[in-house]
Amino acid sequence: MAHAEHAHANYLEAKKGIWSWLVTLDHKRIGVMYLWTTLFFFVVGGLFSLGVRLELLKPGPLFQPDTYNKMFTMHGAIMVFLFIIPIIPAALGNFFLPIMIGAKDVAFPRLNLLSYYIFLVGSSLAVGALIAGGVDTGWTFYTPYSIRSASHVILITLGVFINGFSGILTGLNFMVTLHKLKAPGMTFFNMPLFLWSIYATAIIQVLATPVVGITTFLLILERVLKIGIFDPALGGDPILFQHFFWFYSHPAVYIMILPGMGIISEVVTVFSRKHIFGYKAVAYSSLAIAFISFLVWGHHMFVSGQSPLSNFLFSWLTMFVAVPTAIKVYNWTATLYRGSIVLATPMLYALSFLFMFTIGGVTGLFLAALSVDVHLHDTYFVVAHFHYTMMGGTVMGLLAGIHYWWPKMFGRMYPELWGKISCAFIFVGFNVTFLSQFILGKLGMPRRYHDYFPEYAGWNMVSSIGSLFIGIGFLIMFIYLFWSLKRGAKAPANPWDGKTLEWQISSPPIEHNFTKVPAIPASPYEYGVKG
Amino acid sequence: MFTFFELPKASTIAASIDHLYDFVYWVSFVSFVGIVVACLYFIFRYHRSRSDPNKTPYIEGHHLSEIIISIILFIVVMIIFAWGWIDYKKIITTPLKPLEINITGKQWLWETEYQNGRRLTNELVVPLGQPVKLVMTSSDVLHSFFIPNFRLKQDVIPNQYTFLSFTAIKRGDHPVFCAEYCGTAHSKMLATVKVMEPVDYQKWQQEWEFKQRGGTPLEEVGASLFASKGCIACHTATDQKLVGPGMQGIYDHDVELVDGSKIKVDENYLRESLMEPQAKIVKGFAPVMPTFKGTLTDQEVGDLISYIKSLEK
Amino acid sequence: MSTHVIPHHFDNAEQAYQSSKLGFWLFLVSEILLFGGLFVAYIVFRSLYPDMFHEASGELNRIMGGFNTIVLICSSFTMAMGVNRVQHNDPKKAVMFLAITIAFAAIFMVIKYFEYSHKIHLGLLPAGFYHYDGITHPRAPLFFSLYFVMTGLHGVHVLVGMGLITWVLLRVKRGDFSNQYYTPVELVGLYWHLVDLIWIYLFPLMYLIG
Amino acid sequence: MSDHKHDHRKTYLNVWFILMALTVITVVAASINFGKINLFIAMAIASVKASLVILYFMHLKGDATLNQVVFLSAFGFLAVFVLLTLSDVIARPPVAPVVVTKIQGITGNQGVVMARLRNSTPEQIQKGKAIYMAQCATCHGENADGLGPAAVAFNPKPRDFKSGYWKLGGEPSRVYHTVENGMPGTPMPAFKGLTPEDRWAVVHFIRSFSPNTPADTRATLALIGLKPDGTPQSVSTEKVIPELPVDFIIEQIVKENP
Repeated sequence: MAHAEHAHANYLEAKKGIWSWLVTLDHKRIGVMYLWTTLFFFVVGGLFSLGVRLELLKPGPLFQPDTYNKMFTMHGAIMVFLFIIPIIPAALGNFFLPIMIGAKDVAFPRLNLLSYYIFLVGSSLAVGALIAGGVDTGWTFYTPYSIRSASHVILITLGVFINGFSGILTGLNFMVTLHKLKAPGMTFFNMPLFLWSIYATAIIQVLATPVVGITTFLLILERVLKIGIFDPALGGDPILFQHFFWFYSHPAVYIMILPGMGIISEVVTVFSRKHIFGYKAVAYSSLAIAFISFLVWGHHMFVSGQSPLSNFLFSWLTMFVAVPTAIKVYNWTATLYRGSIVLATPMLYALSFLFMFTIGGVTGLFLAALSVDVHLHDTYFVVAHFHYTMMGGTVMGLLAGIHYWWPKMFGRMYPELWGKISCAFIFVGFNVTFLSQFILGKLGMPRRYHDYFPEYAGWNMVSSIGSLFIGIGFLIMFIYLFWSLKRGAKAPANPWDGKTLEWQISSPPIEHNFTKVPAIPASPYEYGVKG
Repeated sequence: MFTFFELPKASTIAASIDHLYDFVYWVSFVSFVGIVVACLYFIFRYHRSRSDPNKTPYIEGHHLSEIIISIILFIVVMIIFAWGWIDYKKIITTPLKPLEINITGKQWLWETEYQNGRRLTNELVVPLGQPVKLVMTSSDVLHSFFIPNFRLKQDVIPNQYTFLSFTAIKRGDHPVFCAEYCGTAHSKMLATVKVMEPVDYQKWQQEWEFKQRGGTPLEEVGASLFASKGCIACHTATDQKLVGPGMQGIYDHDVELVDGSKIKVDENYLRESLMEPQAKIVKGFAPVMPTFKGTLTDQEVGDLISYIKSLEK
Repeated sequence: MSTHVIPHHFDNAEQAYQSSKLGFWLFLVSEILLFGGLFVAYIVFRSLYPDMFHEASGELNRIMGGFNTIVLICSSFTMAMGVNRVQHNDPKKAVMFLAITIAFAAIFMVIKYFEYSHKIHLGLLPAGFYHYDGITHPRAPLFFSLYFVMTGLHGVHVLVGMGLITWVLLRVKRGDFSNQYYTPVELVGLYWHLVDLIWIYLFPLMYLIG
Repeated sequence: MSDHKHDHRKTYLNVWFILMALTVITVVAASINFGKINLFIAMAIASVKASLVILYFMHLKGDATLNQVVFLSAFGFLAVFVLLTLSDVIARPPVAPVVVTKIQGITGNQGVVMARLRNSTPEQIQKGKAIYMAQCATCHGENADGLGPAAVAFNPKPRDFKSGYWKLGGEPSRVYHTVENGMPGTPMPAFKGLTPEDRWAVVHFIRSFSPNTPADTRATLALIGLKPDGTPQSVSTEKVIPELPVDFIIEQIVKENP
């Protein structure tokens, strides 16, 4: 059967030339294009974060206050809207969803390409805002400052508005593919858990992203037509803007974390050669998280002047999110039990995900408790919390996914030793950077401060040094990944002995994924001796 | 200002917020250590070199343990929620008769305004141990009045009023930050809460009021009020009786009332006679004195009383 | 009658049809959430300033609004008939119905043009540019901000709808569709009914207050 | 194309007719004032019309259950958005600002204070320095050159006192007036909180930097209530009018001893 696959050239060599990439309808090529675009934005956002940490290395101004404000705003906006929301669903999801359910492509290939170009247009507007002089309102664009600010708010909000539609169409595409294009024999309960988390993410994308669309649309109208519904000077209510913004942005943080969780379910099972512990529990908790994520946005606004009744409801509802998250973490840990564990780089990233995401999750409890949040809101405790969940969670999941699927995507193995070294740098650097920020937050250092009291100098220096290590770690990673594209070892079809469908085909896969209808395994994690 | 890990507990609510913080800290620490130790043990015990990859058991899950974990966790988070709500209720319930102060946040400075019209920039002076209620607004964009040593913050919104009440329990200066991003000098928008002994606070206010009145002592103001408010129509500044008793020497002496009981003429009696003159009538006088409630402000009543006190024998 | 070729990754026509329907219903969900945001703003401001809404909505012309509702309902009806005719291999009638739908939509936009120009002339503009002293309530400009944003966005969707129906009409004329393949027509029909659905709620909330 | 055997045109016609009727009803119902429930009637009728359009025109009736669940879930999430936002908007506690009662000094001798403090003295400058550092340095800079830490963000830039340029005039009383009332339209606030002594001290401290310090004129002295020769207005002996109704007293006296 192997030589038949050689007759079909793999998706990278099937068609040559830039034009074949720009108008491709192949979900794998679109996935790869998304991957490089979003990783580019990750580098841009990362440089801004180094700039922010450089400023905070020592008390006393280094950059002008305005430059610093623009740096942390662009760091936030680029990382959120251009990197962490699209990358796992659009890059890895696009590439592997059709293969994992035994389909030839996503339901609407042309719509898939259109989403990529919408994403490009939106992102170029955001980068345009950056080049034109940056935005200094913070990635949350709170009114009335975002209405008064002289920086390029309209450009970036227009970019976010257009990007939103790329998210909606991708989510829509994935939901239809999952419902309608599963290979015969593949059902919702024997498909990989990565697809369950992509499904839950797609639900949130379709239901929440339109609201950020209308929020940014109204903010643009606020600046252009002065409609005044968010502008207190014209009688509007700035807290209403916060409701609009966070109704999207909290589900958006679950758009970020759920795919990361999906990858962890895949990597942990393969590298401990164990069936996942509690398939249904993990699957349903993805859906539960997706649903609860719509009920809790008010915990961002406990001290914003929101009514005590709202604070009561939102604090109470936020506590519910802890349960499905805890089940997932418990099940991943239980999967390791009596397994046969290999500590390859994907597994190292998955375990550091477990380590860091648990810290991220539990620190959420501090911020969900009303009285403690009155002290900790808008301090560095919050910054540390969401970096632990977003970077400790989603980015660790992403790196696990990239290393796990690198052989399948590009037919080349990454260098294992360098993988471990960069993972060590990132792990150590990350914890040094952000554990110290928890303490800064507890001591009351507010967010978005370009200068601080001398008492905070010690921990800030520790944090800045840590951020250097993260930078080095990522530098090493990018170097060896690019190196492996050309000179990495040739990758076998199934380097990790995975049981899911993508390991049944060649690496890199042929253009139409399968030469014949694939044999569907009884469960995606067929490991271990029964009985 | 503070040790490496701990902020001073400078308000009544600070201690209970720290207690909940510690409770959540230890709950998180236990669950975090549990998971990390489990992972490390599993990695060590079941490493590939020690366990055959083809002989791992086919475990599909264990619903009971998941349910137990969920229930335990749900109870713990509900405790955290309830505790947080109870303390939050304390934070937002306005204390009885607080010292009310207006705060206005404007781009990059805080203005405080006391009830006697005294205005300070980037400074808030409050008496120790007495409840204070800040009524806050902003004149341009969102700000947030954040006092880390009190563990309290409250956003400040243009065209709307929000409030923040506290009782300071530690003397000295406590820094105030702006915690809601408000533009270029957001990190320069600092103020200090100066907590003084109540006696010092009174003196600090009275000195200012004294100067604000252009340097005339209270008695003089009382004298001018005594004349301008028409007391001289029935009372004299000497001990000579007119329609009402003479004011000289009346302070701190016993008088006999119509119903025969004897009381001492102290500040409360004087204040009460101004507000409800009919309540206690001295023997030998007609109940003709009109009430001054509404025409005299508290300030003026205080001035009049200090004038009467100054009319010693 | 060019026969429609089923895209390679679908197994059969029914799967392609059902996928398109599900995909489009999901798109309609995102449209509802988009307009839902505006309705939330409306509900919030109406609960904050109820009497202002009574006073300000008096300025709107009920006859024009009512007529517009009738126009949109008729256009929804003719659209449904047009889709039905395509499904029963009757392109001539289908083209007629679709043409009528476009005509109704055009009437709707013309009436909207008159309403808008009348308000702009009076000065009933969004808050920043509002210069009309007929209403005493200080927050009245907010009503007209909401009015212009909601009916404006709805108007844009009507224009997009007109474009889509024209595109589908031309393809029906060219004979692209038959009772075997009519998905685009049905999807454009769904879109048009959604636009009418939103106006069904917009009309009473804006025009029929108090 | 399974479910298109029977003909829908009849149902479309009926649905169209009901929709037209409902529109007329809702317009009529709105013109009658039922008070509070007018809104609910309008919404009920609109929902009936909407569900007719959804079920029959959009064929959600008889469509795949998945499509039905998907479409109706949109309204569920929208309801969550509405209800939780309303839980904030309708339950916000009303907060009123604190009523401030200004202390009125006896105006009479205000002029005396003004006259006394108008000419600069060394200890006034010394006192002014401390007040300047606390209140003014953040914008005007420690060495009065207009380059304080917050100055970066302002345009127009805070005044550089060493430049000798005075926008509203450099006479002592003029500067006093500017400090007291601020410069509307610029970030310079009105420092009303300072007592007259403190304000005069700051004025003299500021002017000690400036090369151009013109003397007071008739106009500037009038600004702070002084006569052209710098002496205070005549000490006001406002007439003392007893506010008690005099006839009331007389009537009481008469009644007591007829």
